[in-house]
Amino acid sequence: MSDDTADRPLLVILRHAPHDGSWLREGLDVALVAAAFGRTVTLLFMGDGVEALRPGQTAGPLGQKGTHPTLDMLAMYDIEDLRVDAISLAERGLSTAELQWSATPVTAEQLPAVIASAAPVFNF
Amino acid sequence: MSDDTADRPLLVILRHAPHDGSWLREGLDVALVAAAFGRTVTLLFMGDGVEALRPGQTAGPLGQKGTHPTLDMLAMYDIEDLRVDAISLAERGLSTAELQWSATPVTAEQLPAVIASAAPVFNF
Amino acid sequence: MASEQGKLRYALVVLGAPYSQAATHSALRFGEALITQGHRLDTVFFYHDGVYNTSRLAAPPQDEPHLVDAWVRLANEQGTELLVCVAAALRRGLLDEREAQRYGKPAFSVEPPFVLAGIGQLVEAGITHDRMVTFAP
Amino acid sequence: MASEQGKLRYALVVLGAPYSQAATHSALRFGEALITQGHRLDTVFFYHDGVYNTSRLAAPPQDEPHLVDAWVRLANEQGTELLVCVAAALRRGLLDEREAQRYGKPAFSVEPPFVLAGIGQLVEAGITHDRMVTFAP
Amino acid sequence: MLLHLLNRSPAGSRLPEDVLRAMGPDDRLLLIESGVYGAVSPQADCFKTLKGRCYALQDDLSARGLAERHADWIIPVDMAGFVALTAETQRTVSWY
Amino acid sequence: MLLHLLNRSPAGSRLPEDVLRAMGPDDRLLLIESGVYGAVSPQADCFKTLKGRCYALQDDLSARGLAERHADWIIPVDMAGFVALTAETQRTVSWY
Repeated sequence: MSDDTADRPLLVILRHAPHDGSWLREGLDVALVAAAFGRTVTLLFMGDGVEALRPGQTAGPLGQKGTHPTLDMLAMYDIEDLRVDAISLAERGLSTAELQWSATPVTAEQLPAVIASAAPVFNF
Repeated sequence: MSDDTADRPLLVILRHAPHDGSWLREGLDVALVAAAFGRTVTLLFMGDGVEALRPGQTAGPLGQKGTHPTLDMLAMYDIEDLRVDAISLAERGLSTAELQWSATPVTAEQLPAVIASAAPVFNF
Repeated sequence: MASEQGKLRYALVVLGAPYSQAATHSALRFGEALITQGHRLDTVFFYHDGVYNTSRLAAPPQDEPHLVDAWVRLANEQGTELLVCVAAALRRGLLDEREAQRYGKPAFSVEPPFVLAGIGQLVEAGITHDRMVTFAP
Repeated sequence: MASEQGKLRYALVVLGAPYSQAATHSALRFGEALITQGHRLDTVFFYHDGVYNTSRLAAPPQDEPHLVDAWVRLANEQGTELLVCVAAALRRGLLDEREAQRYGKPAFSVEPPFVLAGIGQLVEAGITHDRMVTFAP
Repeated sequence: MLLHLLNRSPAGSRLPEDVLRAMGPDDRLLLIESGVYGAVSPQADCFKTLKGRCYALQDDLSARGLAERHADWIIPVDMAGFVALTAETQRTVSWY
Repeated sequence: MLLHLLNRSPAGSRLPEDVLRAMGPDDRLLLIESGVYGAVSPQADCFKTLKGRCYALQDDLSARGLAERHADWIIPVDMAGFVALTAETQRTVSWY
């Protein structure tokens, strides 16, 4: 095991938009499984991934499940540390106030530390 | 058949870089087959696709074929109308003079007509 | 030659893998809609990662759409030809019974109504149909 | 706990399909190089479109690298475990003999040394190996 | 007159610039899949020159929570409208 | 200290901006696959702040005709160098 992995939160970075194929769901699945194994999990929404937190999404056409039901399950899995890249939000005209789940904004100055302090890091 | 397809050149737009998976080769294959069927073919290199024309490329690691041998075959298939988006070239610090095959630069003003005058249009 | 008011013959080109990308969903919805609008879906050509749409072995969870079956249904209802680029398919492990024999493979993954085809048939689809619409990853 | 000077145990994660993307080529080269450098390649985990690397039916042209075989060679030489995410695989038509029976499929596409595995094994690989390197499309 | 399809968000990709350059003065643009993020301010600004001929697929807007969020000069179309756009134009070019 | 891998060209993608923001002051960046186009001027300019810790994979440069074209402050590494970078840093994060 890496020197200090056990003491750190496991980080899943989500950078793909909902309904954009299976990336977002496959990333969330890693987070849920890690949490079920008892790991402390941090989710970082970045790039198009911040769109996952936008309210009012629905299931996709042809009966594709959206990712909102999965996000609703996070608390049940004790995944409570949601972070969102502030610049990605601003670029998309979004503010933390309007997000459907509460997520802590991360400034550009804080971002490297969020990533460096976690292990392992999965980037989807 | 579309009203006037028979009188127009078939256009293949190539927007993917060499060695970036199979896009460039699969696009070129469409051009070669169309030419073998006797169609007049125009190739338009755009976006990262302009990198296909950069000199000095080699086969990829693990014995992947590069696309230069295929580009060398174009003349044999009577594919002689090579166009390259001037802005895509400039963004990558390339000039037409240094390209390994001669291609006609297309200005932003000319670009829509190149696309509108062709049929069918394949965009890879 | 079809008039723009009339019934148009469509070819769809699918370049994206199912489940991984949105291309398949969009193509299926568009295919259904054009039929509803009175046009004809004559041909679907699967190229690049689109060939992954054609595996008879796909086993999606029951609460998700079965995209391969959706193509089969469309073909059965409309007589749409479902063409799979053979060059793109073989290297990706998509082959029919005949190609499996030719390459000494112990099984095959593509069966009718999906038919292996050459790139020439993609070019032809672009030339002979009234409209060609591409759905990509 | 391994020192940084010592022999490290690596896990690779492959998220890209073979042929369509460069991820597989990079992962194979990196796998070979880390072994040459004296480290160990313990685990490769195939997820997302990476599961397409594992089809025993792939039939690439003879003048191109056979990427599935390259993984098999690596596993045989190094004892590397080749884990295929079962959830990602089933919907994409990648299943072993047991899953084929379970889902009533007439054939299977994944065989040893590729082994179907759960996402838990990806998480575990990230925790228990000294290094995890991801190759993506 | 051509119809152009775009399935990438302007926030993540430089592709929209290439598409705009490729479009003729009467050509139409339809945003689909993740492309519909380009229908929402501030990202929509890059398409402003296309006012009156810039469309977005209704289903894809709704699934992404954008049904009432898109710029007012973007024209939402349903699947039937998508088909009509391909029928009314001579050819469709897909950008991805 | 982390190693970041990037496989996208700055000319086509906005991803490099996100990667730069994610990197700590000692972190290293290795350009691989189409990412190596970012090693060549003018695209390399966006990585200039990483001078001394910005690498590009030699094999991928060569295959693309860039072996002698990259900016002089970009450090080419072979596959053994790639492995060494992953060994010398604590973790590797892949951006794509």
